[in-house]
Amino acid sequence: MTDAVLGGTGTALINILLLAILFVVAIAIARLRSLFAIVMLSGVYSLVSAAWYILVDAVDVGFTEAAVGAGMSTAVLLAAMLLTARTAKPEKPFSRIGPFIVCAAAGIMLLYATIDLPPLGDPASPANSGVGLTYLQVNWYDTGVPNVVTSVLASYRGFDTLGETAVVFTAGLAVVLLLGFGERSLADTLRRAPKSGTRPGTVHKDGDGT
Amino acid sequence: MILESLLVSAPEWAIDHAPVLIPVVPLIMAAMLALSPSGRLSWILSMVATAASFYFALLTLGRIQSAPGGIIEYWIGNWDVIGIEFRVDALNAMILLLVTGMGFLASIFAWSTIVAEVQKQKISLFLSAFLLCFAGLCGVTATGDAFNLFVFLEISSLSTYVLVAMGASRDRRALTSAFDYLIMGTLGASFYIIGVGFLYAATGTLNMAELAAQLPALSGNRSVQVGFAFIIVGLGLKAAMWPLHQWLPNAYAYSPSFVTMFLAATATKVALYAMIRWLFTIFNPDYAFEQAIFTFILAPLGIAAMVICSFQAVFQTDVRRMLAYSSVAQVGYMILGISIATTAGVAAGLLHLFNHSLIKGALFMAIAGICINYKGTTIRDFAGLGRSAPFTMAAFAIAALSLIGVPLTAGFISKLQLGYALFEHGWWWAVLLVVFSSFLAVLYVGRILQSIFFMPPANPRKTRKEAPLLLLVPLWILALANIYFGIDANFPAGLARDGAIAALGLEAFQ
Amino acid sequence: MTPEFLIAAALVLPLIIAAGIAALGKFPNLREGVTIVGSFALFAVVVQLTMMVSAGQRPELFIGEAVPGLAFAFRLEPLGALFAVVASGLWIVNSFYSIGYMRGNRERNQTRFYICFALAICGAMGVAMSGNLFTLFVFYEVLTLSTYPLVAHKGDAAAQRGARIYLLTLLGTSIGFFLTAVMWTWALAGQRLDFVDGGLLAGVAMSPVVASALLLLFVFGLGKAALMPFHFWLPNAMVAPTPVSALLHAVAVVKAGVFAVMKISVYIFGVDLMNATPSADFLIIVACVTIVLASLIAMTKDNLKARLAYSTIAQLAYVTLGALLATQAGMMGGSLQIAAHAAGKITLFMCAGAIYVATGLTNVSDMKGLGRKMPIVFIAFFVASLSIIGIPPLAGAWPKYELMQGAVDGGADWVLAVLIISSLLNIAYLLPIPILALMPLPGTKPPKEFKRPGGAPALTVAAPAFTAALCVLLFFMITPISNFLAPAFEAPGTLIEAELP
Amino acid sequence: MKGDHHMILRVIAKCLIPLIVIYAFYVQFHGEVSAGGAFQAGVVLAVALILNALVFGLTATMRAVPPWFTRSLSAVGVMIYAGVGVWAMLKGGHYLEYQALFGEGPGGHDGQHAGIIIIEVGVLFAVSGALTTIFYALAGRVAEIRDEDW
Repeated sequence: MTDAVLGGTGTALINILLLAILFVVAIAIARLRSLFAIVMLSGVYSLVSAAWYILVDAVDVGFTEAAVGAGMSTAVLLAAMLLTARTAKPEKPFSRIGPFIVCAAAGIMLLYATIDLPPLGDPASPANSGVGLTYLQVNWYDTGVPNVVTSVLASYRGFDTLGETAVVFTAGLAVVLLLGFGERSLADTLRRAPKSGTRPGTVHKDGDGT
Repeated sequence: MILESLLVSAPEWAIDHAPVLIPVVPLIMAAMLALSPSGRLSWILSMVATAASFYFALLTLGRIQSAPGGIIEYWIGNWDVIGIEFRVDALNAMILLLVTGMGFLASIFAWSTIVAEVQKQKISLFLSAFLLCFAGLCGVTATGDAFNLFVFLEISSLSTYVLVAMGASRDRRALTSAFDYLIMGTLGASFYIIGVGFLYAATGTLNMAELAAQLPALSGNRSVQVGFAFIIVGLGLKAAMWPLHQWLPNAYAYSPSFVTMFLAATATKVALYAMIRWLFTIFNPDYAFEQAIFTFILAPLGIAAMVICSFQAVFQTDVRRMLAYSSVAQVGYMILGISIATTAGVAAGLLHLFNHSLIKGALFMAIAGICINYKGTTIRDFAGLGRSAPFTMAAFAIAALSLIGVPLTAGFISKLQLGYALFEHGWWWAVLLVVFSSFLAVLYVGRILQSIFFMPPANPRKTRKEAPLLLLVPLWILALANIYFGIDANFPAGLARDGAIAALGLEAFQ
Repeated sequence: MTPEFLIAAALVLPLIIAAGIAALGKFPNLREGVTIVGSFALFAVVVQLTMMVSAGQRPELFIGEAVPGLAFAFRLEPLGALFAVVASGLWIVNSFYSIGYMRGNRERNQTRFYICFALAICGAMGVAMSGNLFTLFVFYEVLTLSTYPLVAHKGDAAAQRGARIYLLTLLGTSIGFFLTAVMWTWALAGQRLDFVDGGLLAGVAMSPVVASALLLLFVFGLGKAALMPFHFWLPNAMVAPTPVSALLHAVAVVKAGVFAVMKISVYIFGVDLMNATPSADFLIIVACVTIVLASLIAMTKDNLKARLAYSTIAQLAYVTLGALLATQAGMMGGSLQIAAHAAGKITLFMCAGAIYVATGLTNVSDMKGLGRKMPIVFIAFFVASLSIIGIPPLAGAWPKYELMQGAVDGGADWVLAVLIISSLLNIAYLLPIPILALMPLPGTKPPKEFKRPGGAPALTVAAPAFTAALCVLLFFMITPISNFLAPAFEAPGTLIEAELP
Repeated sequence: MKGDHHMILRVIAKCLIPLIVIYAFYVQFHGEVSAGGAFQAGVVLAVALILNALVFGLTATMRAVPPWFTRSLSAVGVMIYAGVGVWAMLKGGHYLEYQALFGEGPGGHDGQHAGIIIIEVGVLFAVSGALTTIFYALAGRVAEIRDEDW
């Protein structure tokens, strides 16, 4: 990493610190048995990585990571945790040898690949001089949108975004298909304790939505 | 020919936009189905969507064939060069036709098995998931952009996981197998995207054609090599390439019978297509490291799949599991064909891909027909069904013979072509292994057929219970296609040859 | 009628017959009528085609290509014509016989039986007329699959086991070896599979090792030829009803195997290449071992059909032997054996079937003295035995003579001894049966009464009598037959080129 | 339940939720200029709803925003997005060619702006709908979460 881009040893130290935190949290997640702690730690992981993304000038990614990873995922994971036990079963020793080997191999390959990667932020690197540069050059004329990220996401590569929207939709669909609509328990709750002012009838009607 | 008359009669917009409409129509329809009030309406709409995709795939193919060696480039959003491209040549036109055709047949027969296996209020959403999966597969096949491929791969994978898990109402093990599949599939997708990331870092583009143009200069680049490895492993997972196939037998055995049929006929084929695209079009097989991979990694893996999984299939008691192992073995044939990297070899692999789709589609469709009326899919449960459901089982038998590679069936032609290609390449020992694996196929298919036609029923059934007509029609279409393409294989073989030429980037010669 | 039409008719007629049988399954008399009329029609077509061949024509039919290079092509030449005449002619006889046998035995699923029979004949016709290896292979497998239900006809455990062995052996050898050999040939011959006069591979440069391996693949891949060690399906298939055994042994199946060996050695390898191929000598030894061993085993079998089955293995190894000797006389002998053995063996099997229908007996040792009650059957048996042994004036004499000639020409004098030993063994295992039946030793217990009132049905007696007469007739027709066959073994380019229209 | 010992939580939440929603819309519509966009906005919107559910109870939330609505919202979002593409196609452009929406030549930006805003609305719908649906489905499986369970 060139100092010219990241601006001095201070930033480098913060970089190292953040990555170290990430590493420790990841190890802790792998070692822990309590699901609640794991969920919380994964929230921490997301938050730290969001901070790190911002540090490497990927503000959009950082924002998304904070919203989805730290916010949404944690909430959903907590909700999912309620449906199951609170601790993971202890695993047999050596049952993780296979995954470990896969991880190690993938890690070694990643390290090997980084040898030939261009330095971060290198203006001459292919990623910055290829189609990325073109976007910066033609964006204003083409779209009139000041934020290039938005015009790339929504216009130049809008089809990808359509696909990702479909992915999110699929995820919702998948959960509904597997777990039901969540309306049955609502109906149950209403039936068990009909408070004043509730209108169970509407809920039942709504519940038959499909 | 039919294609030409279709082209003439089609409106201009349909011809122009055909490539992109293939995935978009089912995608929109999938969203609409989530709002549909009745399951039956959803079913009809899903048929309309798949039929439309099939129509557009035919148009695309017609456009490709009317200009030999032609490529359709469709820039989405009309952003030339900097946007996302749909790029269809002879190779993916063939796969598109296959996927949409099988999807259409699957959606026809869907109704009769879904009502039996899926809760009533979930039918619409189930079909919506099916259409998403279908759209995803079409998108993977049609796109010319490495990242866009990933997006569509995710759409199809996510919906596949839930479709597999929907078998839980019949057998709870569907849930664990779907979870296994999810883990493996996500791993595959992550590997793929890591690989694409490296390539982007090295080239600065995501467009496949542009990648192909830039990569030759970068063949010694380590991140390109690692990216290549990650992509192939990721796609290999999706394609159930041995030994990355562990998810497949359970997923096939426990998912709803409709899903098994659709997946067996399309999903692994599309992943294999993507692999061919990467191996040949984007990376050039002339690279030294790729040559070595072909000979020393792909070919042994293909052979291992062929032999080992055929062996495993022989010892299965559940018919669906047996056929699932057989699928892995058949993927081995295709990979073996691909690994010799000659036009004949790739064409043989593609032809086998096409035929195998017809074969497995018919087999699993017949099994679905059995699942409607009879419980259980072990070989013992199939005893005597030749008398109880003669039409279903006759079609099953035709497809089973095609799986073995009996003459006058489609499977024979593709195995013969594969053998030719191997002999031409000088790999006579591989032919012996292909033949040995075929013999194993005789054994395991023979076990099922004998049980069906020559064993007394396990518990005598008084009434004849044929599968419903809605199922029999597409089933027999597939069975007859197996015979027809075994006698006159010019159409699929022509597609496969053109596809191989397109994949290898040779000038089209006709 | 054009030759194309005739060939198409020969292939399609059995299918039409099968369809007719299926449609008329409810009316047995009509159904059998279709079989009989159809078999005569087929025979007429084949005879007409044969006349064309004997006039020097080579009727051809090109249907189309499955994929480029894999053509469904048919071309009739003398060898194929001979096989076609034998198969279609004996189908007539066998049809009459089947009617008597199946009805006399009150077999079930008769409609399926006749349909599969017709399909098997279709396969045999395709094998006989095939114009390239691909077509040959396709119809070879059609024959395998269509005869599987016939072998499994009874449906009990033994029949299923026999049928399974039958199917696995034939499919296994054909897919394992034959198909490999076909693909290899395609690669060697420059993407061609046609049967060419003088041999497709004749001009191809290849090492003796490759040629040897290819020949081994072909000969063992044609599992129907029942060369040891791939002979065991044949005795196991004797669980089938007798008309099926006749079909297997005499009409189509084993015949198709040895015919294919002959055809491949003549039209794919060619005489010169065969002589230059080292493994041919090894295969000659295998054939000789098969001849002697199978005869010896036949002597130990008390079950009549088992004995006849081993006899077939031995006798049809003659054809393979003739093909492998690769001399004109040897090949001629092998080809003649196809016809001669067909007439003889079908007689023997039909006699065995007649005995079974009448008395239910299957063992040789129970048949002593039975000839007094069934004289025609046993006289026919006697005549056919003599023919198989090779005693003039019966058909079996010529092939043995020609084979001996061929062995001497080919410099394999020791084969003479094998042939003589084989004949002696034939005498030992065949002749005692009719002789002891017709002239039982004093003190033999008189045979049991007929199981079926009235003895064997008339059709099951008339058919073997007819074929026994055929054995005699063939002896005297040897000149036209060998003249007819001769062009097949002539050197290429001389005779045939000249006579082509 | 013995008294409301989540008083502080409820009061703060009551203040926060509208702010979160407003922030979501800010992110949504300011995405053209600064970081963020419809994806993030959708998530934030869903989070607001989830916070509501956690603090005021799932039943109340479901009554306010019923599950059928969130589910349909997500489907409608996808349809809006894909529909813009079809609209462009009907106008004679390529799929998703915003330039063609109003038939502008190169350099004209109305189509781009309109197209981007509409598809962002689609994304917002799809993401917030899908995420809320997921939460409903998960949380709806069990009865109301009691304090002791945490």
